[in-house]
Amino acid sequence: MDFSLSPQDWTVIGLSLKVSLVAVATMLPIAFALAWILARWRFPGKLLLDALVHLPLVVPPVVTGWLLLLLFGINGPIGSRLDQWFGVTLLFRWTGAALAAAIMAMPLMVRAMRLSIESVDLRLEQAAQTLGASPLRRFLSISLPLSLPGIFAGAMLGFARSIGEFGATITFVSDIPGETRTLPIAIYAALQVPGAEAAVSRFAIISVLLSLGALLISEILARRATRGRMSYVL
Amino acid sequence: MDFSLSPQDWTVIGLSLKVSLVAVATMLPIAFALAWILARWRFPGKLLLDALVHLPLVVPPVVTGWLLLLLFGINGPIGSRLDQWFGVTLLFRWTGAALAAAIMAMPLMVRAMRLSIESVDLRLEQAAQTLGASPLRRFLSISLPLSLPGIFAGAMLGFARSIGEFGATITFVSDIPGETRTLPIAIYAALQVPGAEAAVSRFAIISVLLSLGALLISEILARRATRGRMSYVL
Amino acid sequence: QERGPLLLAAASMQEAMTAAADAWAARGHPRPVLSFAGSSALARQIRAGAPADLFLSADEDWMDDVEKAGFVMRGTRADLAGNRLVLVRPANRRVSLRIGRNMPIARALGRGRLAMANPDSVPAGKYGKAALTALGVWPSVAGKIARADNVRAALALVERGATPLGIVYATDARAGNGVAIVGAFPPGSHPPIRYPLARLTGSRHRDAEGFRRFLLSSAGRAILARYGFSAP
Amino acid sequence: MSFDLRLRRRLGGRTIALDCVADARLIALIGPSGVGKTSILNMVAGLLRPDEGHVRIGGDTLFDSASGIDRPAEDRHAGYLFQDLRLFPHMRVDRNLRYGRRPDGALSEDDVLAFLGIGHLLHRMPSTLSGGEAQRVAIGRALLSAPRFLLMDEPLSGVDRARREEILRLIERVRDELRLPILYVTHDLHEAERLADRIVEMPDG
Amino acid sequence: MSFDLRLRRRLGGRTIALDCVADARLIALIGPSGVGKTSILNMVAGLLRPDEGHVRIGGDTLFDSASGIDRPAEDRHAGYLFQDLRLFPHMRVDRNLRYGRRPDGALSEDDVLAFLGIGHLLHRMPSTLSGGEAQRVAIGRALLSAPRFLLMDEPLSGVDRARREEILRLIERVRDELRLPILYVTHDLHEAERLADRIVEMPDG
Ligand SMILES: Nc1ncnc2c1ncn2[C@@H]1O[C@H](COP(=O)(O)OP(=O)(O)OP(=O)(O)O)[C@@H](O)[C@H]1O
Ligand SMILES: Nc1ncnc2c1ncn2[C@@H]1O[C@H](COP(=O)(O)OP(=O)(O)OP(=O)(O)O)[C@@H](O)[C@H]1O
Ligand code: MOO
Ligand SMILES: [Mg+2]
Ligand SMILES: [Mg+2]
Repeated sequence: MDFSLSPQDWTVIGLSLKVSLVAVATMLPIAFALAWILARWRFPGKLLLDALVHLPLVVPPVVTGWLLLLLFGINGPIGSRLDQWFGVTLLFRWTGAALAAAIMAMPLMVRAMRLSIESVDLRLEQAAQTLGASPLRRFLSISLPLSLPGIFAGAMLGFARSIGEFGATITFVSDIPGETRTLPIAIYAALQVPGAEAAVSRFAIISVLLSLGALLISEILARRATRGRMSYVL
Repeated sequence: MDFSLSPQDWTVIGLSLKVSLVAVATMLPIAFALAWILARWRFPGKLLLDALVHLPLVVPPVVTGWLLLLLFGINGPIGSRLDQWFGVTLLFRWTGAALAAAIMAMPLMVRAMRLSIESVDLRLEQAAQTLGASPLRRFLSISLPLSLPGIFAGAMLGFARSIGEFGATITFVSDIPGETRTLPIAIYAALQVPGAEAAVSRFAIISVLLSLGALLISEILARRATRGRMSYVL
Repeated sequence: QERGPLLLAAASMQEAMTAAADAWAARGHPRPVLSFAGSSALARQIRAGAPADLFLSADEDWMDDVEKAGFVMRGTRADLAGNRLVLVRPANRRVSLRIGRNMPIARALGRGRLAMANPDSVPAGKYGKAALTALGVWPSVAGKIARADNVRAALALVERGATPLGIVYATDARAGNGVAIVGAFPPGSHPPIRYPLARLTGSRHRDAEGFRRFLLSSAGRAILARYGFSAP
Repeated sequence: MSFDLRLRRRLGGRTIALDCVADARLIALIGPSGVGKTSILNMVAGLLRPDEGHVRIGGDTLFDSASGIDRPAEDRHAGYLFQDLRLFPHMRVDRNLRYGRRPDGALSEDDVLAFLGIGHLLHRMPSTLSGGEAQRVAIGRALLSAPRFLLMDEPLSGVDRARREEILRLIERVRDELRLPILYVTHDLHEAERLADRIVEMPDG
Repeated sequence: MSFDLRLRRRLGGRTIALDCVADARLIALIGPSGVGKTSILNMVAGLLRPDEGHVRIGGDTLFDSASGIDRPAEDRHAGYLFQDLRLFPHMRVDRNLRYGRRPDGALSEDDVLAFLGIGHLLHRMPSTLSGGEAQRVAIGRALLSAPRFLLMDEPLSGVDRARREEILRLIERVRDELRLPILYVTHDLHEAERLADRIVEMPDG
């Protein structure tokens, strides 16, 4: 297989990275907030919120893209306001691709974080409280670091999902070389041509390598963050 | 919106449920074994296995479907043997759809379970060991029940993902009414017909309702399974 | 009740083939089983040994590919239908543009984009690019394309007002509720659009050949015409 | 009155109650296992809400069901040594010790480290500590939080004889020099008699 | 020889070692906090691998680095009361108690429940137990596992005076009637003197 990459290929890779990183970075705090609410709060509409968070997982990506188009399109309820007030449009922009990737990654990120938050021992937060720690400090010094495994897992899942996101992206922001042509979109285009298996494989391998790198980084970070904590006298 | 369902609609719903349930049920033990290995074992190729597990998340679904086609096609390395030895083919069969759904759900299931397994306190397993419990009994009575939150979360994520799976399914087993036409594929078909927004919305809402049901069940089971365990003196 | 032969057909043929299958069943034959997906996916499934009887492709390249791989039964390949390429706009937006050489399409687009299927890979996009090139306007719009993964997605972009113009098949624009046709591309501006039909070597169904002939008969072609397809 | 406690709370089918007004520097709370000693400390600390009653310590009203006062735990400035220690598993010993430190702490860190004999453990993670080491670190954390009063739940359990004496002397110093009111749970009558100027026996309810 | 222990293990920069051959029914292990008492019990139980040495109890060789014997913990039939208890958090008290029960148990369940005073707790989850209640349940779980010998890490910590006496009597019965070898960690010299026929003081290394 020929592995020399053209300048266009590099553009695709760079764009994929940019879109995925921005998607994960933006979604991280939102997903954590959602995970926190779902893990800790009790309120009437909770199951509904939970369902809403899962929505992008359940509904086929193309439909999600189509809903994004309805909401964020020029005439959509959000898109028209973004345009009027800020002169911003997400349509056909890499920011739109990042939005689509973030939405698709959300359920995975929330679930992983929620699992970790739920396994934090509340008695430790009580101890911090008697030591005078404000809710914010308790959060930053106890809950947040103790849920790091879930945060790393969530970020990793979200990044992998973003790198692989296709259906919602192409439906929402189409395939604009240099702007929204991410790896999966390039792969799909190659799949439409008979005999382009080599190009497909090349891009697929690049996707895998990118995620392998992310996996490696997240594992290292997670190990560093939890080092010592679990070393029982074995 | 007209919500009366035709017999074909019911077939689609029943098939989607069958495919998703079989996918989750089959993948559950496999995913748990993988999660266990990734959480507990240490071996040279571990990161590679980890990457392999994430693969279906990273690679666009259509590529996964294509790889399944290569592997399980009549001339594929697995498909040809299945055919020779058992006279079984997955092509164009609901079993193939279930396979595709299971593969796509795998990374989500493994990650959730792994998070839970990693948070099981090893000292409890040691205690069980001194009480004479064999590895199997330790697993069944300690590790397994203590990782139930992750198992439920994983099953739920997997089910939701299966209900929404489209790209790999249509690429691998196509769209055969009554055999492989699941909800997302029916949605896709409806999207091809001008002005079928009503049908699309109807199917999308059904998908959401199915997952809402699954969510409800998994939350109830999870709550029942962990009841009492977390009730610190608050 | 017996299952009919299995027809793999391009997604854009969904309505027409459903009607044709119904008509064939009405003549007392077992109803054919229809499977719709993108032509590329279907061609790959055939090459993987999928047990199907007939293949109706939206794209000659993919039929060539399947034929070269030896999956087409000799002497059964024939063009079933043709189609035309049209320029569409959102129904609620006026565009004054006449299709012709050096038409001011770039100006009509303004800051907007032209929605079409991927001009490098998807058939509808390839035809569209050929037509725009023949009319001498491709260079002026090449940087303004919104490439969709199939014709329907391009149509959806126009329907939603995301782009002021789009290129789709006449059959897509016909019933699309949110779009209006600006004009049709002259037939000479692009290679003829053909939908080849063939029986596959793995076909065992005794009714497959009958259904194939029915589709190619005048009764079959009449059904296709009802859905906007032209003669090949 | 350094202590004015009147607490009542139903918990799992039984009622836990305490009535105690005393101008004592150190009250020892004794009573059979399960009678509710830890629950009383939790109520005083603000971690368990009494069904009714009040908590006044050193003239400060921390809780009063009648007037609706309920100061959150973080504003009560309790130095609470938990029966189950609750060291933060993700922080080294030094960060655990410093977690509650306020600028107006009357006890010097060096003093506390020396008395408790934990100076050599500062860079260890809690999971590597022995039982008695963890116990002493937890005592240190409570003392270093510049508390207004102390809640100590069996502070000497797991501590060896030699250390025991030093820790007792440290507690006496806190009681006498810093004059911090102390609520002290123990099962050891000797300990109670040595330290307390008031022993409250919680009756088996 | 009921006990023939020779253990050596490096742990976090120090060496933990014990040499002890004795035909005692109950050995009390005493020594300052952090000296390695819990680590010794873990080595005898098979949870911590000695760097070298051997473990023979009642004639059974459980570990011998020279001949490569290392019986897994589940085959050593230790009745181990952990310093940190380790009750199974997802099982009610009764399931915790029955977890290690073997058909050849010499102690009757009723006896143990009565002596420990935990009959009323059978349907509770461990997280709702008080400190002393949890301690007694953990003792019960170790006793009911039909052990060949007992490892008890500060069994009376957190137990109130009244129960203390009963539990001490129960341990004496186990020692005298069932003749189970017992390795007993405590900080209380009285306890050690009352129970042990051999007191081993681990020196501060
Ligand atoms: N969630 C609960 N459900 C039922 N009973 C509970 C619950 N929480 C606590 N209890 C009971 O409340 C009583 C008081 O517990 P507490 O921990 O205050 O006892 P204690 O006096 O500190 O005992 P110890 O000396 O053993 O530590 C105990 O009998 C305990 O079992
Ligand atoms: N992972 C580790 N890293 C460094 N030191 C460790 C580790 N695990 C245990 N230790 C040290 O080993 C020593 C022995 O611990 P052990 O728990 O056996 O003590 P102990 O005699 O039972 O003490 P106590 O009476 O306080 O329970 C302690 O100093 C402890 O801090
Ligand atoms: O689905 Mo097609 O192959 O663009 O008609
Ligand atoms: Mg208590
Ligand atoms: Mg110890």
